[in-house]
Amino acid sequence: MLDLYLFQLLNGLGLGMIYFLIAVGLTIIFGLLNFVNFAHGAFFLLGAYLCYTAVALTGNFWLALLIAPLAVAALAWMVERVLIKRIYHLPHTFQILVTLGIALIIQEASVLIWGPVGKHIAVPPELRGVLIIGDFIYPYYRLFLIGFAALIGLGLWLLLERTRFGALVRAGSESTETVSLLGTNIFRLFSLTFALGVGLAGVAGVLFAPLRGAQPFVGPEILGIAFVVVVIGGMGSFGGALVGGLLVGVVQSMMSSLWPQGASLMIYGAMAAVILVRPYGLFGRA
Amino acid sequence: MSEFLLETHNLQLAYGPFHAVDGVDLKVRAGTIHTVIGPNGAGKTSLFHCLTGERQATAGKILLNGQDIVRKPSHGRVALGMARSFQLTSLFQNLSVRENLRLAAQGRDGLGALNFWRSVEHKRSHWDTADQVLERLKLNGRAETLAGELSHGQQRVLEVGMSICAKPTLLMLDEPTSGMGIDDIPVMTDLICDLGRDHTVLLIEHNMSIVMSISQRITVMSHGQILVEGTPDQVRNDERVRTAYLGEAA
Amino acid sequence: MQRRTLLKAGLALGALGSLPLGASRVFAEQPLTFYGLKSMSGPFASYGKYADMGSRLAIAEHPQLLGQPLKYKVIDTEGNAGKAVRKVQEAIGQDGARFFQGCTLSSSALAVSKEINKAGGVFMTPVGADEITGKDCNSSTFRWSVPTYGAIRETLVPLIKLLPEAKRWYTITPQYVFGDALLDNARKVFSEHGIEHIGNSYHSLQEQEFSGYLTNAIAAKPDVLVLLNFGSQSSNALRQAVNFGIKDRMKVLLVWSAGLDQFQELGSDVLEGVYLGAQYWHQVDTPLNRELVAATRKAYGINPNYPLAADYIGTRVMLEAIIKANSLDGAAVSKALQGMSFQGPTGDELIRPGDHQVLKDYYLLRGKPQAQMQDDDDLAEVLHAGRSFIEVSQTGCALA
Amino acid sequence: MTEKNPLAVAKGHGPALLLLLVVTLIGLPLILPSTTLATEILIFGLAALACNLLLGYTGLLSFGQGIFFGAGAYGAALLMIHLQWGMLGALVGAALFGALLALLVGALAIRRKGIYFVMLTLAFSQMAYFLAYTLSGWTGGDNGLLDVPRPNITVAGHVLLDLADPRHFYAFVAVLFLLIFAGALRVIRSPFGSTLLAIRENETRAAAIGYDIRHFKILVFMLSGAITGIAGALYAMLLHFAPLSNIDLMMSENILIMTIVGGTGSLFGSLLGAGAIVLLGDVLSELWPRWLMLLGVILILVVVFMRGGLWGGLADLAKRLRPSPAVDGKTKEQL
Repeated sequence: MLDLYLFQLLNGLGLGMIYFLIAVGLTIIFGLLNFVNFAHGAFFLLGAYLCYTAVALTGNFWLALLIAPLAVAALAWMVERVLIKRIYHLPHTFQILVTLGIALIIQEASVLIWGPVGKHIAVPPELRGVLIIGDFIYPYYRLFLIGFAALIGLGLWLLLERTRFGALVRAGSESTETVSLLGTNIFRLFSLTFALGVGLAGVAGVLFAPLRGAQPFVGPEILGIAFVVVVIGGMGSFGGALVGGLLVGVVQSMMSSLWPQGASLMIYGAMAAVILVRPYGLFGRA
Repeated sequence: MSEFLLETHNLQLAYGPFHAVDGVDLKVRAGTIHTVIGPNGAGKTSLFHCLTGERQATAGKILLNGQDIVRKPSHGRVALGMARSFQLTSLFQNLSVRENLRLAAQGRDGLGALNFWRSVEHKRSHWDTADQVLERLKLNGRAETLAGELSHGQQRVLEVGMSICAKPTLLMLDEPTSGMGIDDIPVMTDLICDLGRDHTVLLIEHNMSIVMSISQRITVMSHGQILVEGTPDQVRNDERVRTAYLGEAA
Repeated sequence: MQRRTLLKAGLALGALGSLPLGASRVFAEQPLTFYGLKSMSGPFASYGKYADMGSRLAIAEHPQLLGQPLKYKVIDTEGNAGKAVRKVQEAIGQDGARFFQGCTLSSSALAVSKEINKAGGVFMTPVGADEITGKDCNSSTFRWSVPTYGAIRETLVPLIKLLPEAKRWYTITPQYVFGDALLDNARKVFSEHGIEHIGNSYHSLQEQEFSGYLTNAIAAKPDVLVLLNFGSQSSNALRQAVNFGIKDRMKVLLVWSAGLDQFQELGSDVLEGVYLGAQYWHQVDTPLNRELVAATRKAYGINPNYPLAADYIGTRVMLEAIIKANSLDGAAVSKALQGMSFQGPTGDELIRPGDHQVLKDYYLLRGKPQAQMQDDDDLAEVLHAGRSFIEVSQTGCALA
Repeated sequence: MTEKNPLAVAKGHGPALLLLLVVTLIGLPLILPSTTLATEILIFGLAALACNLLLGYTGLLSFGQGIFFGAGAYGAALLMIHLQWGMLGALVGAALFGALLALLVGALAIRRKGIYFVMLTLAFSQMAYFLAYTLSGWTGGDNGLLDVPRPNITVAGHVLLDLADPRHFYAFVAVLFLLIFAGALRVIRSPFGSTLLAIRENETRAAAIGYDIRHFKILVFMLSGAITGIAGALYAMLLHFAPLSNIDLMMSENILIMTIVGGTGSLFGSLLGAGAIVLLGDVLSELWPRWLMLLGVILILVVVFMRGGLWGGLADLAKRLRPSPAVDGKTKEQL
């Protein structure tokens, strides 16, 4: 029986890395642009569908992993130039409404393009099969996801903390004037950041597709997970998204052995408790 | 009853090891205009926050009319006769000037304002207070203008004016001239002198000439502590004050 | 002042109630309209689209009914039970609607059936809730799909016979009314056949991540894993189970599959070797099914799937009953439907008078490997077909 | 918030607004194809109006309105089914139940501000949904609560109004709407209501002039919860049915959308918003199953071009059509 909880713990950590991947784009956009993106889940599902199309056309999942997120990011960049940049200055309420509108449009457009029935995306042949350690079984594909999520996390950290781009973006989130004085086009910087955050949703969508398929109505669920993770970790906190993701993953996995019906109650309860007790999340700044 | 309207005893505000306010014993005599000055970072604003309840003091007492109010939240201090203005203008921008003042007058009702069944028209006294203050602020002509549409100087005047609507005994003004143009400043000093006639005023101010011309008592702060307290002349001639300010200038 | 305005306004509105608003149209002469309740928009759009195709096929067979032109009208239930009920009320109240077929969600069907019954209409539905022909049955409502009892019997029992070595079975169940009904029935079968039910994992209504439950199941080392969920939950559970290599360690049975559209989504990768329960399969060789497959291919260029077949036969049977009753009166048509036997997609089918349940076959299929597939839709083979229904007296249904 | 003043101490507009409302209430069933549709619009109009008290007048974006709507529906239904309560008793019960839950949710949620407040209401909304589907013995779980009665209005055993007739039920809901609307109008012009606006405009200042913000927020939450509860109860009576979807996040989202499309800070706007969204769904879903896409476009357009919502837009239009300087442009936006 203890074994089972150990398995659930391991499985939960794996799940947590996936949740981190889902949430990290949201937290970047919130942290750096102070923008609440309720369309995050919709961009995720777009990533999954584009992956399906790319796989169908090229027959290669790895190519899809490259193309689909770029396409999502490109779309996000355009949406930012046309629409989002007009609403950065508005209260969060209005940002929520506009992005809710975007989410509806993406969802319905996906049904129009790919039909109401979901699509299946196969696990790439290189990663089929399972790792067996004693009684513990874990699919190679999920192992790959964990590693990939860690890599993405590391890459993002380096990008934001160690490069000029990252320094500018962080400075811009404190004071737009400073960055403008440095001669940098702050709006281009914001566009890129937005595209980056949304592109990450696309990456998550692609990587999640072999586990979930591409389904048009998955957006709200993914958005919910992303927000729970981000709020628990601390909105805008990079490390928080990681810890939040792991926490949610472990809780969810453990609950499936302990009290499965209550998994979602626990997760949302945890989110409420964190906000009440530590309003800026476990790792957030005031 | 003591001769002091406001007293603090060993008041402290600590952020971890850093003491922004470090054992301050401030005494404000009723009926005076009392100013707190000090170089940047001296702890004036932190002291002010403790007095208004915006920050919870970490130690010490605040006595208003002999009653310790250190644990009272800021809204609770209004009913005891304390009112304040903000350094950065903080008005109800989308409401009319008159409504701003009426709301400030109504604030003294405390939970009475939870009445959701009576019309606001019902409470004539708040309207009367608002109109009186309008006159005193010389803003009668702009009564129905939205507060956000006033000129900057007028907004500063309204900012101060809102604090007298609750008919406080102690008026606390946080840099009332901050950001005001040179032409508007006399209006403000006149207003403060006028208010000093029927209120005790505690002022935090940067502008030395104003401080010297209108204050009866001045407290100089440095490094979270009181450096000197006295009349304007005493302060002006105090060696320690000079070094404190020179240190800042250097 | 305000009070008086209010008083007057109140009186004016009160008087409104006595006006004969919109009532005139109810009695107007009009062609016979048949209503299809389809989830065209919203999260169940995938179902409504095919269901609507099915009804249209049946309607096309009868340009005229009892000498009147036959009209077909879709009511979009938006996958939302509240909207469905309100729109049905509107159709009944404004247009005197009587004949309804369809619904995707059990909740919609249950609530709609009450409204239609009150209005003396007729309603045929293929939803999963046993209450439709159980404790919430009524004289107006008929159900085509096999209840949970039959779905469990006709999959578990043949599979137990097929796999005599498999003694340890594990279930994954969604925790709501429908899932519990399946689980209760499964438990009975297990104990009757000396099967050890070594464990069950409940999951919540919205769950889509099954790795935790699969971990539970793997740890229990069963011979057969039985999935009692349906729709996208069953797709994801199955997909993730295959991902966990479960097919190599145990047999997998999905009791309540959606049929062809779900199989098309998952593909033979996932389905190969998986046992699947189904209400309908397009390859079944019956006279009516041959016709239906031909007609569907002709009209839409696809093979019929479950929503299409279910709503086709539901609509068709209702139209036949109208002809048989030679009346547009709801009660008369209901009467004609009771005990009616007809050629259905699963062979000879019969409407049981006691609870208005259609008696028809349920199938046990097995996913085919890619190499053996004759065409894209040849995703599974039929292992067993049969019908099991509880006695009317046990359904909890009391028809007035 | 960037809206213009929704309440410039309105004087004398009450009767005019109520007259407009009465005309609308009488006209609605005459214009629309069905009375049940009109009833649905009024019910969601109530819910949007209640949401507006929070969003438009206090600046609180609550994703928890579905909790109160669902609670009202279940509460009233259970009172009628198990305790055989009559119409008025059930409505009062629903209002109390809604207010009680709003007290719970509000008291916790208002401890935080901005996005954290929003997230708290969202979390509570999810938890309430979970409870509703777990307590299936009471709520019917995902099958919904069936056989909800719609009791007639009786006085001493005599049926005063037979509500089984959809037209009578509409009239009843319309009268109720009128009463609640007038009540809400009164509330926003009370000391309490004027303080809500102050809180919306500037919380810090409101606290500094003596208001204990928490009490005001909790009270407005309770009022909103009570009205939303009544709306939920009426919806259950309209449908004879309380589906689980009453209490889900989509319901909260829909109520919010109606409020904002109609115009925040305008009570009549809430009715417009509810009307627009319900009608849009009803008409467009017949024509084009992907109509939600259009709803998305409308949401974006409202925020970018017409932040005052439909009411604000109509007011602007009226101003432009009547350029006479005698008309004070602002009065149109006051309510």
